[in-house]
Amino acid sequence: MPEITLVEAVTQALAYELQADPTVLVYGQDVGVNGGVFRATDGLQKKFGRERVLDTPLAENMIGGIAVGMAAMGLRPVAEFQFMGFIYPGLDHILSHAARYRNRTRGRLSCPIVYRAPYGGGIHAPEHHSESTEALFAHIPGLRVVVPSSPARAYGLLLAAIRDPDPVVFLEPKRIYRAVRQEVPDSGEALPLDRCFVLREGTDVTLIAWGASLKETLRAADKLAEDGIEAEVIDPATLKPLDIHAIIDSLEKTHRCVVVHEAARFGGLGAEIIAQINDYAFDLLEAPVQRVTGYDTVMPYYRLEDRYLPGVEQILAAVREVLDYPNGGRP
Amino acid sequence: MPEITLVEAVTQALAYELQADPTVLVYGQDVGVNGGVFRATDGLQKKFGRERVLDTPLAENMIGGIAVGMAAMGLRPVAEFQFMGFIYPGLDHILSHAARYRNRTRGRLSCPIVYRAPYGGGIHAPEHHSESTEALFAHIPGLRVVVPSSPARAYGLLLAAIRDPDPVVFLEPKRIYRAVRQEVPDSGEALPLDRCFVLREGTDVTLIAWGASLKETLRAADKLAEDGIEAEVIDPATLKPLDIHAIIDSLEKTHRCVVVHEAARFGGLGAEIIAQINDYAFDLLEAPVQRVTGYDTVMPYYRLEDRYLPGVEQILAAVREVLDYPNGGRP
Amino acid sequence: MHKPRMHLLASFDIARLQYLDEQGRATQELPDFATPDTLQALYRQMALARLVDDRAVKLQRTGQLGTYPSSLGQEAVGVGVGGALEKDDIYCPYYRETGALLERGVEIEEILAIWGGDERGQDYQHARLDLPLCIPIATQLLHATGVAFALKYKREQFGEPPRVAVTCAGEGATSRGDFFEAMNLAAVWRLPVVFVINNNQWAISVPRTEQTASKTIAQKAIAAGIPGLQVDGNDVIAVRAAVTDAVARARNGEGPALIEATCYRLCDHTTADDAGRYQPQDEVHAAWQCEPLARLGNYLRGEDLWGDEQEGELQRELAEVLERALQDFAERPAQKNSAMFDYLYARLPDAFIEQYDQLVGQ
Amino acid sequence: MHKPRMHLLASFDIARLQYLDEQGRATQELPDFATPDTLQALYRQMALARLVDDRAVKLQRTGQLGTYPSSLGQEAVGVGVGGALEKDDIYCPYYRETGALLERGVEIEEILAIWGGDERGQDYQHARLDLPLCIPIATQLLHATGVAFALKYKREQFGEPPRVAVTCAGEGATSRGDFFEAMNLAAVWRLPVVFVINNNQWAISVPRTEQTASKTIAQKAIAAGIPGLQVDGNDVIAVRAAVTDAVARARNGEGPALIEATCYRLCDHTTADDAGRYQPQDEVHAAWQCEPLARLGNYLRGEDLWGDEQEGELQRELAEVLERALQDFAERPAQKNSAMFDYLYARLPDAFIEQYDQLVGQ
Ligand SMILES: Cc1ncc(C[n+]2csc(CCOP(=O)(O)OP(=O)(O)O)c2C)c(N)n1
Ligand SMILES: Cc1ncc(C[n+]2csc(CCOP(=O)(O)OP(=O)(O)O)c2C)c(N)n1
Ligand SMILES: [Mg+2]
Ligand SMILES: [Mg+2]
Repeated sequence: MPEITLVEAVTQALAYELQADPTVLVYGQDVGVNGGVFRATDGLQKKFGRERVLDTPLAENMIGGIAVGMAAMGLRPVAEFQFMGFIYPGLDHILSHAARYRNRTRGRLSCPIVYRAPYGGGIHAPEHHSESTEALFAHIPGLRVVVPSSPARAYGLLLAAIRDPDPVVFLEPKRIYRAVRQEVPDSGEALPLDRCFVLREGTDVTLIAWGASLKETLRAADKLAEDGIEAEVIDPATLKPLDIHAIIDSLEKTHRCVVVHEAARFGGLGAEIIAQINDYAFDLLEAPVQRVTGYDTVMPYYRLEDRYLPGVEQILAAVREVLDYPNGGRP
Repeated sequence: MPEITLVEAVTQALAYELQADPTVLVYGQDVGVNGGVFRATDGLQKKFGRERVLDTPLAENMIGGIAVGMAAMGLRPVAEFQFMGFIYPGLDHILSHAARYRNRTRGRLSCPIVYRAPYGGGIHAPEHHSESTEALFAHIPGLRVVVPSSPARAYGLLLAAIRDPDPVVFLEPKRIYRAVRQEVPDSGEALPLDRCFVLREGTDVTLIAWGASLKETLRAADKLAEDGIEAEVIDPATLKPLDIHAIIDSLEKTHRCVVVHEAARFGGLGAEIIAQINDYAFDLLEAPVQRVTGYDTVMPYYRLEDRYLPGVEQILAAVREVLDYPNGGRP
Repeated sequence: MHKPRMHLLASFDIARLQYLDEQGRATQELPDFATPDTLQALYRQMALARLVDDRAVKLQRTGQLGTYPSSLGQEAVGVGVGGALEKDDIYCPYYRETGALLERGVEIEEILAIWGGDERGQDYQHARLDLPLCIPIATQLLHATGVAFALKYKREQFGEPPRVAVTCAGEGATSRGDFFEAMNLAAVWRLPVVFVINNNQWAISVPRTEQTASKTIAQKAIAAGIPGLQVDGNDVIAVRAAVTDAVARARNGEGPALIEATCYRLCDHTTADDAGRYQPQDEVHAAWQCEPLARLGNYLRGEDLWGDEQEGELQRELAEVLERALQDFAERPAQKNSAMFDYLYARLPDAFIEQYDQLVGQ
Repeated sequence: MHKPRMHLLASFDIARLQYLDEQGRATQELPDFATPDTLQALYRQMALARLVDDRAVKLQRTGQLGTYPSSLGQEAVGVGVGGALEKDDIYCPYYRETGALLERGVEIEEILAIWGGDERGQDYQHARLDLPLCIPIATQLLHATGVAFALKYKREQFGEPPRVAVTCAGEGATSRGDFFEAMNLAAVWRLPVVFVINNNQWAISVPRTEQTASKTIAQKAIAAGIPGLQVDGNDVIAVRAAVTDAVARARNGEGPALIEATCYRLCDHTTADDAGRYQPQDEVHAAWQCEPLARLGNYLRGEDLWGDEQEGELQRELAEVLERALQDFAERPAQKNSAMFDYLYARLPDAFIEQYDQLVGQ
């Protein structure tokens, strides 16, 4: 079996579900003939026809809105926003309608939609092409927000997202679209949409990260291991609903935690994770949770983007903070 | 001096600044002839003319976008979204442009804009008229987010917002638009945009709330006082930038904290406040911070809205939790 | 600059359709559907809509309803449009839709429930696939376009019979991008959707002339390259005829169309509004001379198809219908607190069970 | 249904303007501004734009620039538009704007800096009030409308001289609501703004026919009730003439206009794209026969206003200009880390000082 990249796993999942379920369709800007600007839909139009894989005119509000009508009539649209930086005009329909249709009609109509978008920085792209605003979507009641971080998880989670009876915002970390290759059997097996993935077991500190930041986080864990520090690395993957209990389980062992994300810090999901740790594991913590995040600035043009993105060194520094925290400092 | 309501204080501030600064203008749906659906702009068009107080066609994306061009040319537009539930089509321009123009042009052009919107539930309005999504805006780098909770603060903060050289999202808690009357001298004196207001001093527990929720929070503090529990009540008012140090100062006294907000819990600003308490005051806390918030559901149609909004009883229960928390439970 | 020579690329005409003039006289031969029975039925439905509106406003005044948007004076648009669809077509309403909803079989008590703060009203017991009332202006136009896509898709992929989506919005909605994005996509994809604009001359306090500088709303169709037509929206026959025709074309694979129905909002915007602040009284007075119920009534009376006796009977019948509905509305048991979560997701994620329990325990 | 009688409400014509045909022959008397000097200057600017584009693509290939959007084949649009403004007018560009920016006095090294990942390029040292390049499609059209409002406001309130905002977007942008919202408001408020659409037939891989079903882009103006004109966008004289005329009318208080300039994208969408995957080669080949630089060159040569010698001299001069700019670009010192915060707010709020210190300490 050939090894595939994360973006190829996305294609594979789309192809599987287009094949398996005739109500599934894929649309967006340049997803058809061109196969998507990142090639995530490469070959799909040829295989499934122009009726099921459609190029749209250029209007994100439209892309967000038509899905509601399609889905209410029983289709399962998978809509692509070309970059997360262009999803905002679509937010109104996602928030005001897709996320609310089932609730509004007391279950009469529903919106099994997947809104896909490549997200995150680090590919030296122009302005607006490096957004990480998952927190905006995760705050919206009725939505699910999913971020895969490996080819296998991209495949399994995207299948689950398409099959889910409710709307899912599926954010693909484009910096690692082609970072690793993995064997991903085209089995059609979905992964659960409400469980964390423990990517590495450890007893000394819990590192939580998702998407492309896992690259640096896992690298930091490797470095820590060289010093005899065993980090547990958790990928929540489904940011909403968040499987906090897997995180608490880990804290039972480690008592120390660092959250890493590329998004701006203020109001980022790191905050929610810390708040839930506060809710459920206050007594477990031996040091304040550290956040290693993007700054509360606009993602800079690409010459400075590496200074913006959380790096291995910063993660290591944060781990040192939590490990060195003076014990029992509480009053 | 007559006593005025919060919404009248908004009008008074707008009138003051329209008078004082000829670059200030007010626009939005129904703000002119009709004086706004809540009368926040009552009489302004008559006084300042159709050139400075303008009714727009019905398009929130447009309302968000034109402000950028106006402000870049040196005007100070104050744009009204009729309800916060209709601000989302304007989010793209607020996030992608207003909040970034200064940064994008290295200071060459800037966006001194105020985006006003009535917000929050509790007035038995139709769907979409009761939104509290301040967290979406507070996550956006480059913005300020302000919520007044009294006539005097509405006046002083709105003046500050209009004079601020950067974009401000100014959310007016419509449930208390007419809840209290206060003498508010039309002095033109602004309040700082980065300081908490301590509304009540206390030593036993810190209650943090903003906007309309302060009504229940202050009432809860009164009840607690009857039982000899002295709550300190803090109104952050400028949710971003957040004056965390005033909160920490309070925790130095109280060691216990409850955050109250109407918005959905997951990813709400309660989380950020807890995260910053974790950052700066880990050792001060004697109990996990409690959140009393809206549920992670869509704000229900009005028959159930009182069940959705945080009430006095829930705040009292949360205070009891933090007060009764077993001391020194840390491992 | 001297005037340069230009090459003509394209020309467009915008026309208006009317069958009954302001006095209720036929201005041309009526369409085939305009049998006495149908016209009487249209009259009945408009009268019902007016009655429901009137009562709903009163219920609001006495605290039994929340904000309510009356459609007084605009009954011909709602009833004319609603009646132009086949049962299996899909209607995608905005919020000022009492006439159309009644035509579609939505129950009066469902309409009252919606405005009475109870989501269950949106769970139409008939018209199961029609979209719910839509509050954010113009957004339903894109939903309708998505619906039309689904209908076409299901026809092509699964051999389902041809169906059409019809949607309505106010003229204020035409200032929003959604309107153009919807028409544009529908045109490119040749979707079976009909866009109807209820041009009642006002968007809350903003008059038509401050909403747009275009001479007509119908001409906005030219931007998308689709047919645009204006109809006299106080003439239910014209509305019904134009929409029926556009629906037939859409069903036949000929693509979308835009219909502007001109009328006048003879009421406050909603019960939360006071139109006296901005509507010129002489304009309102003039508009009353054109209103749709009297117009059709005059025609029917002129043709001896209606008289005082029938009117009396009708009013008695409608009053009964309304009272029954009011009773049903009053007797609805309250929703449980848990309803907030019960329909949020198909299955409540574990992460929210704690909140659910807290809510239910309240 | 038998065909009903309709009443004609309005008629609209859409015309096209051209001065030079594909062979560079004048099809009518040229406008007054078309003196030999001006035409040679236009030729020079188009040649410069092409040269900069060409080099920028190469710089990207060698890792010295990020993604770059060439305007190969579209020089007449950029140069024709950019040159039609007065110095104090405000230009509101999209991203494919090398020609227009050069006309406006933006430095080559500023353009390179922008695409080279350095915000300082947007801090134009001339054209200080022109808007920055705009990446989110169509959004600049609303900014331009706001700019036009400000210009009108300042004229009326402060007696400033009449100025005009001009903005440009691709034909793909006309599918977005922003486009219509901007035109509609500009029309209602009679704002001095000119909307130019660079219709290069492609929006990345989506051809014009799948973008919209309207026969022309120009006719979309009818939706807003403003004048719409198509010009031959490979004819820099026509572009310059049409925009100049519209600008003059706007300055004169006659309101906004829409101009569609038809041309062809003779290059990949950006350096990140491979147009070979979707552009038909015969179409590209045919488009090369219409390209704007050769067209004006042919005209000038036909009129004995240009020859090989001048061409050689021009190329030498432009090469020098370019080399100087490249040197300036290469020699720019890097921005400090702190730049991320330095321009975020006018004064950095205390709440972010800790992050700032952390960043600077990195
Ligand atoms: C997106 C949005 N913005 C604002 C509102 C508030 N609002 C409700 S109705 C209305 C006017 C609508 O006018 P029009 O489209 O002409 O419809 P009409 O009410 O006249 O039938 C406004 C501004 C809203 N519901 N949605
Ligand atoms: C809002 C938005 N959506 C998507 C993109 C990605 N994108 C960049 S250019 C482009 C095509 C634009 O086509 P057109 O408007 O015709 O301009 P052209 O590039 O042809 O000059 C797209 C889809 C974007 N920049 N902004
Ligand atoms: Mg209206
Ligand atoms: Mg194009």
